Amino acid sequence: MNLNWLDAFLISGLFSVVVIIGLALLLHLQLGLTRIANFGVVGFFGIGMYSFGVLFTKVDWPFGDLPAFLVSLAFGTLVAGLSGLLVGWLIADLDEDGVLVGTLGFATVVFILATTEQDLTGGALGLGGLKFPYDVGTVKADEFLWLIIVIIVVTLIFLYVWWVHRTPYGRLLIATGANEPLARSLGKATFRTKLWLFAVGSAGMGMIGALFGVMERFLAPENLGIDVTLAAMVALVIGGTARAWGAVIGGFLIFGFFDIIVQSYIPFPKAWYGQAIPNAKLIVEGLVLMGVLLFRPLGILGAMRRDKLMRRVHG
Amino acid sequence: MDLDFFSKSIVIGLTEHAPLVLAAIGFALLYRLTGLINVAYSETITLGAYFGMWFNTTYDLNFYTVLLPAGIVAGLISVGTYFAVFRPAKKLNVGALEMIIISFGLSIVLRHALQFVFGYPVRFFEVPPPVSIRVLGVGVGAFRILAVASVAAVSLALYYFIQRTSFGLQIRALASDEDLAQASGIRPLFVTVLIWFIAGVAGGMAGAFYGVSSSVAPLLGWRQFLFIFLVVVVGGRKGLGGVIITGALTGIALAAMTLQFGQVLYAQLALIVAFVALLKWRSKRSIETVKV
Amino acid sequence: MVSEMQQATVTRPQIRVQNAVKSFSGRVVVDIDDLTLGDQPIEGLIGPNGAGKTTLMRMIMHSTPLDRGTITLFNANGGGDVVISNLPTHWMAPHGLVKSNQVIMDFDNLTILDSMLLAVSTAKYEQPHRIFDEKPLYDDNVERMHEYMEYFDLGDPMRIAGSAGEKKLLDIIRCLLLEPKFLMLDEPTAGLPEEITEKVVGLVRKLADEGTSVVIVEHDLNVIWNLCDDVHFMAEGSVVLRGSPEEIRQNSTVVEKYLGEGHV
Amino acid sequence: MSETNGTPMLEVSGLRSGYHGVNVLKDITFDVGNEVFSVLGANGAGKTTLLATLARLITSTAGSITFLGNNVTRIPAFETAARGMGYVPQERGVFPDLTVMENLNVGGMIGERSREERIDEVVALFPDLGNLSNQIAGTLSGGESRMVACGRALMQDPVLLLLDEPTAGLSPLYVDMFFEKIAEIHQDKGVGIILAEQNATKALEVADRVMVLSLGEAFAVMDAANLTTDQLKEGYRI
Repeated sequence: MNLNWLDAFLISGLFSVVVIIGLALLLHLQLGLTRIANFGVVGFFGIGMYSFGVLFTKVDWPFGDLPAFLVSLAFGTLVAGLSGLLVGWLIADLDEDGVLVGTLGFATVVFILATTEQDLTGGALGLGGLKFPYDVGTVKADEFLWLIIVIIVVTLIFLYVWWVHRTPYGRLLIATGANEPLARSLGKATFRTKLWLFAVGSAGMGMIGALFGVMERFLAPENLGIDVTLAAMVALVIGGTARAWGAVIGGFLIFGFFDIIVQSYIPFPKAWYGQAIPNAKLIVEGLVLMGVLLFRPLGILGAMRRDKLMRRVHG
Repeated sequence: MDLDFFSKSIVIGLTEHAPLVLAAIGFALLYRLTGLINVAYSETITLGAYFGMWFNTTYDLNFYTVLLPAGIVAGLISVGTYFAVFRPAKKLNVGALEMIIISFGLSIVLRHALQFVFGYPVRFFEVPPPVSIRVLGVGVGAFRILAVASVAAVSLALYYFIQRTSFGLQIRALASDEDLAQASGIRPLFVTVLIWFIAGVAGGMAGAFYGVSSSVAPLLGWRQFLFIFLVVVVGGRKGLGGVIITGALTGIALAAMTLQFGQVLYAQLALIVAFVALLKWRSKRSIETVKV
Repeated sequence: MVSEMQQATVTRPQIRVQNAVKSFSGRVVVDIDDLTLGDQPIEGLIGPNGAGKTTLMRMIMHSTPLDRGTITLFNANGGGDVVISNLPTHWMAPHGLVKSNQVIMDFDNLTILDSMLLAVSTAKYEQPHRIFDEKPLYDDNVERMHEYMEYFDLGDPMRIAGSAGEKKLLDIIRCLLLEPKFLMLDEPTAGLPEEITEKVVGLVRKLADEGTSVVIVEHDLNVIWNLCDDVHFMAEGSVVLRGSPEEIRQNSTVVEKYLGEGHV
Repeated sequence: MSETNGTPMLEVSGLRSGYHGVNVLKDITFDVGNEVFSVLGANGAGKTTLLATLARLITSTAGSITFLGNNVTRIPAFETAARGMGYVPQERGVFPDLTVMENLNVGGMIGERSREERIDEVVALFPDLGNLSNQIAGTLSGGESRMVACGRALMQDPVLLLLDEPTAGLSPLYVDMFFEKIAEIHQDKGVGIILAEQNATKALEVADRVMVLSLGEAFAVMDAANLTTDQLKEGYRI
């Protein structure tokens, strides 16, 4: 039945939109609030994905899938968090060029390791054997349940990010991004703040990477291209860097359009889906990124409006 | 480690990575003058490779005949991106951080637009099969030697242009202190356009060299970008001379580590780690006046 | 030895600068043998352009690192003595040492209320996992913040400071909210309307009466003459004279440094 | 108002200017002929802002600047430089990465006379520069770099030279030398000079007319000879 086929695409389309929104939300804390341009999103995403995948598939677990999965997930998250701590330490007192070099360099290092460490990662051939930690019958049902789980996780991330705007911590992040020397003179340990920001954000990105890996079932270095970073950045920038909803709106707008509507509902010739459409998608992403930053730098949602927020919280 | 290892590293390093020096010079000009980290510079390199390949295969021209035209086209496109994107961005008071992201977006657009124009398969230059000669006991293609010589010549010409001519003086004055340069009568627009053009020409030629020594693909420039950037950030403090020396040393180090580890990726890995560590160490030492 | 003696007689927080040197690209900007700030409640720091006043204050805050030398804060928060020239900038405020800014500085996007809450908040509230701390922070400090808002007639605090004067004032308020024991003001009245200047001056006097040591750098010398108990005169990187405002004003060296010889 | 040769070189009226949203200059009006015109005032009075605004490096918020009969209030800095305005800023008067000779050559990019001729003149004025020609300007001492900055501006063959505290922080020997040179530049080359100074005594020795700035306002504009010490003290708020 045709409807069945359509649903499978809808699941995978929605899944990728949700994953991108999750990454964009975490990037919002770094780029939107603290104004650190993390170009290594895919590195943290990837290191979480591979750490999880290797532990999950290479270890002969004495207990069932679910505990094994949870332990591996925790491991992937932890490794990503620790690398976030390391990268954060490297770049926290560097300027924009240093941040670009450091984060981009980290993403490249992760890509290189995924390719060279064949014993662990399967190298360029890839790493198979990942599976859902449950079985509810059909593959489609499994995938659908996984989508729901990931939606729940990303919703929790959203709630955290949304709530951070209403905490002293969020205020400190904004202050650090707006004027770091001034924040420091008010007694704020901005270096340590950035360090922990990177640790927490990267752990989250790593966890999303692990969840993504399960849906993919097969990990390959191609998953670690710069287009992941680009996607998170575009979703965030188009929706609005200054507000928590920005990542959600941007993600649905641009990736909802490409990954769901174009993939499933517009009858382009079959041949186009191979290269022309992915290519066009990237061009549009790049153009959107430039256009928004030039003409509406704060994205669709616009400025932060702390005045309204404060009135709601303390008014 | 014997003498053989060193001579091999030097010969391979210089021949394989000579374009790195040229590309780094172009990037350094932009970076030092405008303070701009132009991620889309990687596409200037790719463009040079594609246009060189296109002139070469379409008109059946010798590689050295297409080198300059490929560079000039890349230079013109570089100027075009300045007028289309970076100048408006500066007028709109876009911040330094947003500027990087904009150039990142431009880089993606150009890269994939190239795919549309030139098609998806990997392309190649049509050059005669290499004749091997021995240098310091290491066999190298004669063409590569010629390529190194021409990269050296172009680099020196650029160096001379920047350091010794009146245009070069204007460029350096503007880079040194923009306000004072304007108060001394230097026209910033003219000089800026000149810089974007020269940077583009250098990048385009580097791209043609990269392309002819392997293949021409959309990711050609992007794959080199991190290393170019590292060379410029680490070596660029002492002017173009520092960039040239750091570039050459980086090439040799890459070759030596590739020989040692047997894998070019490990060499790259070690290099990235070393350079980032160096930057960190340098920032620790030079915490200067913060305006509070 | 000297420090022990001083400790014994200290009544209010003091800063002692010893052998402190700072040079930029070979040019010595500050070179101070031994300078104690904070003997008197309010001290002024004046001098012609390039005398090194702002650099000295930045050195004390350690936002400009010293080439060499020691700076000690006596009677810091908690009562002890701290060598602050070894500490990073963000440790100054917790020790009770605070400085306002010469140029206008503000946080984009943060409202006046945000700025105040940022100042009163401490590190324990500001951790990634502390997500329910906004209410307690606000409730604990609302009265203190209200006092300032009313005194300066700030109006609605849930808006972003607009004019340059308002931002300047907010900068000073942030400093005061940190409850400084030693307060440095770098040109506090530049860009402020007259009546606000008077209010700031009044508040600074009150603060000084309550035991805070205040050091002021100011271009408008009338402010210095009227407000300070003691004036340090800096020229060419070191303090060359010290005395009451009247003494300094009459002193021929001061007039000479400002106006040149022949106008004495 | 004293005699200036015919129409003034520079007419400034109702000028307001500043940065970071603060109006440093409040409604300044004066004119300058072919003379040495001193702008006096304590720190923070707005001398630097005034000169940078005249050189078109800071955009004024109100008022007009007329240079050699043309309104230059809105034209770019390199254009005023080409029309004959030389500017020596207070601190960063040299290109630190360039050698002394290159610094001079940058100044020599505009104007018609041969560069060699002009360099000879500048070296004749400041003989020390002859020995320093290959030194990097960033490594010079304060006095030396001030000479390079003046030399660079003179290479432009200016008709009006803006000097922002050329002797601040220099030793007395250098100070005396600079004031001699300022008088020489005006008398021998016929260049009009606007001299921002805090050191009133020295400035008044060379100035024809004087303006005292007090917290951004023109406290007095008059012949240098008529200015009294009391007026000065009031302007400086001492």
